[in-house]
Amino acid sequence: MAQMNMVQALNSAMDVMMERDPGVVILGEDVGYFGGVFRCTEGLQKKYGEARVIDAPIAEGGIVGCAIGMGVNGLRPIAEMQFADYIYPGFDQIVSELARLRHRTAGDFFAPVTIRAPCGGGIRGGQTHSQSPEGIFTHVCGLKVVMPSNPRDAKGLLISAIEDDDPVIFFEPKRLYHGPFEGDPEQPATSWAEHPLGEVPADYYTVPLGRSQVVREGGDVTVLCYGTMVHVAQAAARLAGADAEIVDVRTLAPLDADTITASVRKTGRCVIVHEATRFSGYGAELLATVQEECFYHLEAPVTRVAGWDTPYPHAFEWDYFPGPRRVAAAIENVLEAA
Amino acid sequence: MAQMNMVQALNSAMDVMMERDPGVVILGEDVGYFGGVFRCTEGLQKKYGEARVIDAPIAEGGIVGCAIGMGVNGLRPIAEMQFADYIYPGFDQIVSELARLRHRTAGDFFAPVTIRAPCGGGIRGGQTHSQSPEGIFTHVCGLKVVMPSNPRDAKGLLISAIEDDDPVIFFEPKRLYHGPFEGDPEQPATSWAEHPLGEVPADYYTVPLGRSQVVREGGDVTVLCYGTMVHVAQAAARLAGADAEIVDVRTLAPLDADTITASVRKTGRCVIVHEATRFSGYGAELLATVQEECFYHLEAPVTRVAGWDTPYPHAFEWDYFPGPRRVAAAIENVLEAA
Amino acid sequence: MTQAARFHVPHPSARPGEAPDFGYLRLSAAGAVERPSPDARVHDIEHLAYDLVRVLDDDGQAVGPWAPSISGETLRAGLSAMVLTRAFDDRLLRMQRQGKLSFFMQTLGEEAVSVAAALALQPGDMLFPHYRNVGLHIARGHNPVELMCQCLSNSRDMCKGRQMPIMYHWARGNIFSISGNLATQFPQAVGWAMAAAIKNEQHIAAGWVGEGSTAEADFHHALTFAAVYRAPVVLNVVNNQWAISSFQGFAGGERRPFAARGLGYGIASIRVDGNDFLAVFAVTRWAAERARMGRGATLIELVTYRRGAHSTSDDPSRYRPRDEWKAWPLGDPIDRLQAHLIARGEWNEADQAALEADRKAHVDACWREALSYGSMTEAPRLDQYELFEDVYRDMPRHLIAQRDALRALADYQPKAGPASEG
Amino acid sequence: MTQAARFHVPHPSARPGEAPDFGYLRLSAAGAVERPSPDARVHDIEHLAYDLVRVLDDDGQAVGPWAPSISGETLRAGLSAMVLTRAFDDRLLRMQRQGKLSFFMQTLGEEAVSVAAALALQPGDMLFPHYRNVGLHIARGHNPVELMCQCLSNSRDMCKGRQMPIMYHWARGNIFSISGNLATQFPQAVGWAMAAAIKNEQHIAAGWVGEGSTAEADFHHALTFAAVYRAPVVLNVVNNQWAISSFQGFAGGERRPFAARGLGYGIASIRVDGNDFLAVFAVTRWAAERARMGRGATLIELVTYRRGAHSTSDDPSRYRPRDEWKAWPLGDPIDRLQAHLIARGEWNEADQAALEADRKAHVDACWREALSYGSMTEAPRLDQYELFEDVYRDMPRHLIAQRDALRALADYQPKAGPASEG
Ligand SMILES: Cc1ncc(C[n+]2csc(CCOP(=O)(O)OP(=O)(O)O)c2C)c(N)n1
Ligand SMILES: Cc1ncc(C[n+]2csc(CCOP(=O)(O)OP(=O)(O)O)c2C)c(N)n1
Ligand SMILES: [Mg+2]
Ligand SMILES: [Mg+2]
Repeated sequence: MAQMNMVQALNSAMDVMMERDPGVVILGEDVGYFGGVFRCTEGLQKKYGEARVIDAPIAEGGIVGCAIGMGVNGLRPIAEMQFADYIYPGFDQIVSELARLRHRTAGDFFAPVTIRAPCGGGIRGGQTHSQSPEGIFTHVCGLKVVMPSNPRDAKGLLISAIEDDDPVIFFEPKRLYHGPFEGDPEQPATSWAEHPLGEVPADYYTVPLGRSQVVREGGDVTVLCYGTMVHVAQAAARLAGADAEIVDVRTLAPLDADTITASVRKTGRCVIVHEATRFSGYGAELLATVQEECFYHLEAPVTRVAGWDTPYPHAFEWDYFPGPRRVAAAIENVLEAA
Repeated sequence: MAQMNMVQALNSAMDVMMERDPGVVILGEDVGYFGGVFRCTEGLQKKYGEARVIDAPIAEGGIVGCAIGMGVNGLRPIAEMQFADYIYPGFDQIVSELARLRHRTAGDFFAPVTIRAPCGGGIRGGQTHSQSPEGIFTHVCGLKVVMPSNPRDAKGLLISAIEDDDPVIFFEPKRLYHGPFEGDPEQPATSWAEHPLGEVPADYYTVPLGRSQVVREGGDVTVLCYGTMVHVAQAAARLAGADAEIVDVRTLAPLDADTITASVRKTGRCVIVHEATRFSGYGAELLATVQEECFYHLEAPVTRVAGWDTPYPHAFEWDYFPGPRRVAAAIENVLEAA
Repeated sequence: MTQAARFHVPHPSARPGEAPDFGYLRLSAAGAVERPSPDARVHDIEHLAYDLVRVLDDDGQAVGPWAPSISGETLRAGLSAMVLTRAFDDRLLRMQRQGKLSFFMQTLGEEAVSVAAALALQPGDMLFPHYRNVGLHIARGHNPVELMCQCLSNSRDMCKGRQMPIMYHWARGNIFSISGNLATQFPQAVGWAMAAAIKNEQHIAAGWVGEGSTAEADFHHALTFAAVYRAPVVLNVVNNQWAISSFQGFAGGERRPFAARGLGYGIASIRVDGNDFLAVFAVTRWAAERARMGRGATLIELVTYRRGAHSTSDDPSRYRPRDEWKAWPLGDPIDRLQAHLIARGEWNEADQAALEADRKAHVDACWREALSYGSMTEAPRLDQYELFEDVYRDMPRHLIAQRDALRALADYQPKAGPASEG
Repeated sequence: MTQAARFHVPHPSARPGEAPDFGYLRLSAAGAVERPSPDARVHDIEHLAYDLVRVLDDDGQAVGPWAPSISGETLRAGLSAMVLTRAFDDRLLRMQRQGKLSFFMQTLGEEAVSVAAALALQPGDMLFPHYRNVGLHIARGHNPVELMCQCLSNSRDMCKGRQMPIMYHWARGNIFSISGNLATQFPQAVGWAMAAAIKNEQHIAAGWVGEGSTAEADFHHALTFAAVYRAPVVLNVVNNQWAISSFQGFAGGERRPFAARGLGYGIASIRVDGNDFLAVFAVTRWAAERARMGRGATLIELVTYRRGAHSTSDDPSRYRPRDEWKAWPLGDPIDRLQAHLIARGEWNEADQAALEADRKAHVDACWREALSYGSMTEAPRLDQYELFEDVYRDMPRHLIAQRDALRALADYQPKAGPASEG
């Protein structure tokens, strides 16, 4: 077992898969010689050559379009978007092509493309380096959408994504690249080196897509969260003094409704947390699922805590970020209700 | 009062606004000489000239990008997407630019662009002429999202959209262009000519953005819907024999939560209907809002009826379409619950 | 409101009621354009983007350096495929008018664009067509019955009823699926070609878009990526002068041929008479050879004319002279190849009549067979629950639940209404 | 795994540890390129996309037909603005290193690109910059204090703390807002210009993108729309050789200059020495004149070199020779303009020293003033509830509720934790 941060874990996932499968290629801006602006592909071009770790023109639409063609020709491309905020120029290729190719050809063609995109804020990135657009992609049938919250899951999920024959949008909470983050910027930064989930097998293993994970068992309230918010939720539960059951959703689509509903049926209360804007976001789907499937178990309204419905600000990101105090207040509210 | 179908009503809205405000221009594929593939801009180029009703290259991203520049330079552009399914190449300009320009410049710049896009199925259009992508846009803060269900609202809302200083995505349910449609393709087509909501003032008037409309009062259950589904819901209520209160949401963002919650608080039951795919769609937000604000009034789980989570099929569109039987079954279920 | 002075608006050369005028086309005489070696430097062959490669002269002779050495057999195969394409086109158009098909798009007049290219490429080369390339299928031997079944959305529809008519694909025949969203296939073709190069395989890719679609982002993406990685791909722009109601000037074709776009990227670019079977064949061969030898992509502009309506939903008489096509200076691809075969002494009018009758009869037989597999509305039909398949490789829980809900709905008896309604 | 044979991968001329090599640049001698009339037909001036317009020779003389008639006063204003731009750049870089700014991007070495263009255009012309164009602001007289306040996200930040440093705008000065998403401003500039033409107003627009950003869709959109409507716009590509770690070959610049992209659309295209103040001035004037007279857009490629890191988050020594810039053959824009003024007899070394000292002192004073308005972390700060403003013109109900919720949170006392945590 090696100790890895999330960047290293992702790098290791790609390394392992490139070693095992000559069809795995990487494509993206600055991913080759340089190793990526977040260094996730460091060393891979040197190891696997310029024809497999490919520096690309700055054109996300072209990157996705070419990746689809490569996938159709038998490769397993991993396309890196430099920031999730820059995925939109590739949106048409993702939504109109990648997501629906298998369906429209009745299975005769498909493209097993994985799109990696660093998401989320807390790095003073302002409106164009902080977004969490997962809720836009979870609405697109045919896509799988994943967001890990720790190095061990990140590697195992990324390997699963690469091996999956369906397209996967793989969001990486960049605030977690180098350490867990409980949402308080005043606290000293912690690193994955001391964290049990920073213990990552050096070899091949998978964490299956489509399975959520209960990261803390509890009886009072279920907190549904993913990515950075998994850590924030833990801090919030402590702040609120609540015996919370915390579920790391991990695969956002298709959703592991069983794990979620089992938990809410047990606790009778639920708080949903994400960093993305609230209105019409993915949290609404989680809430809807919980409401539909656990209505008769609910003792209080299911509550969402999310980014405000504004662009992600630069200066006031800690007022924007749904931090532990905001989540704790919601937990307390839900616990006090009726 | 003239009798108009929805195409004529939209045409009239643009005509009225072009007459009143020389800054109003129209830009889109085939909108000029030809008058648009759905004929919504027919006659306008002849009347207002080629510099105000502008045939555009087939590049939705370019159309939106140029419209933003025009808006910044004091015009009020109306950009037509030929089908809502083809809005995605313009997605980056809409999400990253149009939606956030006012915020990122603290109000110093803005672009009052209206984007019209025919949406929805029921016309044998298959996966690329049938989509209802409203749920993707309602998640983008800074945008207003509108979908009318009848000619009178269509004209009044479009005039409001054009006059609005914020960007508006204006979805037009193309299945309603020529007549109301209750969801049964076997029934003879009806026309707006005999419908009270086909009576449309010839002159300027507005229907305000941000206000939903109770189109049928009832005490048993609230049905939240918009676009084509407003008519389907009425047929469904009859089928189910339910005294349903039917709310035409009309403006999807920002949402008129007051009207909706008032109704659900009264009826205690709620069915949400849309044609878009269900998972992570706009219906989830409606459901979340209702659950959060009416929890203690709910007597049964709020239920969604929506397009299946598959691409819109060509041959089996009536199996796909959330028609009156499917909605009626949901209404009955909700009435029987608890 | 007067026309603003500095706002230029392109105008087609003729509108309804006016006399057709193709004077804007830059034509070269047959045989007049030189043929460089396929490994020529782009710099040395820029003129090819402005000239018009033509092989067949007015007498049906193949002239000049581009005249390919091509067997009579291949020519007859090409002629046959073009005739079949046209018979197919004609039949399905009529069937759409009779309500058998929900929609159709013709290829009329553009047969050489597809058929000649298909014959010039190798069967293992991967084709990324747009919707007016059915000739690729026919030339590669895709059974018309299968194409018709797609158009009928019947029990044998390769798309299982999921796509509108004409959105064919053929995995075994190496022809990719057609998308509703314009131009998306262009960078996909480049990516396929890049993959072939990465895997050190010899096959190349070819893609097609209409001239109107060159305005889309994906045209630019394709050219950029093809240029940067020198991808072995042939990128075709079918300039049929119209994009629904918009003439080619609205895509930026007023001042430069579309072929010229390639030059700025350093991509070899050729403009060719798209109604000249031999010229299309020769230019495609040249481009394929160039790609196979590692010299990268070629952008080919095929100058042709969309003779029919845009689609069965369109009425072109609203925006262009009703018989504009009669003034088209580059003739008809079938007539011209026929004239050539006759000039070669390998064909005569009787052969042509026999071929046309035979292909028509074949189409009729295919149509009858296709109908026997049902249609969108008549049995045998596909199982409607198929629509839940292939969203993912394995059906996830929520789709199983939705499929079951649709099943259950069949038995639902509404409280207050007839079971049949809705 | 060996490199596939037909998969071409661009390589920069030198990597870390190797000797810099700019041999790939096609240079023209100063004064060597002819200057056509601004209403020349594109067809007749294609060479301008391949040549390199240069005015200043090695002796600081302005030579050749592009040498503009320009007053000593304007030149000194340009020199002063460039010196101020550099002093500003240097100061803010150091302040970022000291933690006063969260982020910064330098303009070092690219001052002429912005300053000469700003002086060549009219104040009413609308500018759509990219992030390395701060010289536009400085040349137009935007108070550096305001720019600094933006970078500090302080109480006077024009963006109200919403944008990262350097994302300036200046509505009164007709300079548009900078976006994080590359190239989006390019079609916006075209749309602005179209609107000017539609309204029959005489002002034109100008836009800038980096050469790496030309691969984005919006570059193509801008050129297409500019060509179709002959929009009065000047479209600038700043080719500073690098896009973060990717050299210009990855945007397709290996075989053709970026200026050549314009030709395929029929747009006048010129390649110019971006470090030659006079050449940039002359070419911009030419393009603006062309636009104003209704001849449409010009694409200008400005050949320059990104001397600094991409941003304060970047370390260029990982991907290029550490002192590659020293081998840059086109010199430094400030040195060259200074030499010219000296050669004209209107300047001397003492003047230069005085100017530099003065501009540096000015920057110091501005910085002190800016700091007095606070910073991201130090008072005076903006009101954090401002973040809910300007999402819409009028704040909708749900945002009022969210703002109030944030307000209420200030008083929240967690059950089990210190009120201050989180
Ligand atoms: C992204 C997108 N935008 C718009 C359309 C609508 N549309 C379908 S065909 C067409 C015209 C295409 O013209 P061209 O590329 O010249 O091909 P042609 O029909 O002439 O063969 C348009 C605008 C579409 N299918 N996709
Ligand atoms: C749509 C988008 N994709 C990627 C990025 C990340 N990014 C920021 S700057 C940059 C390089 C741009 O290079 P160039 O256009 O040459 O400008 P330069 O930095 O050299 O001035 C990249 C890839 C972005 N900002 N936007
Ligand atoms: Mg066309
Ligand atoms: Mg650059």
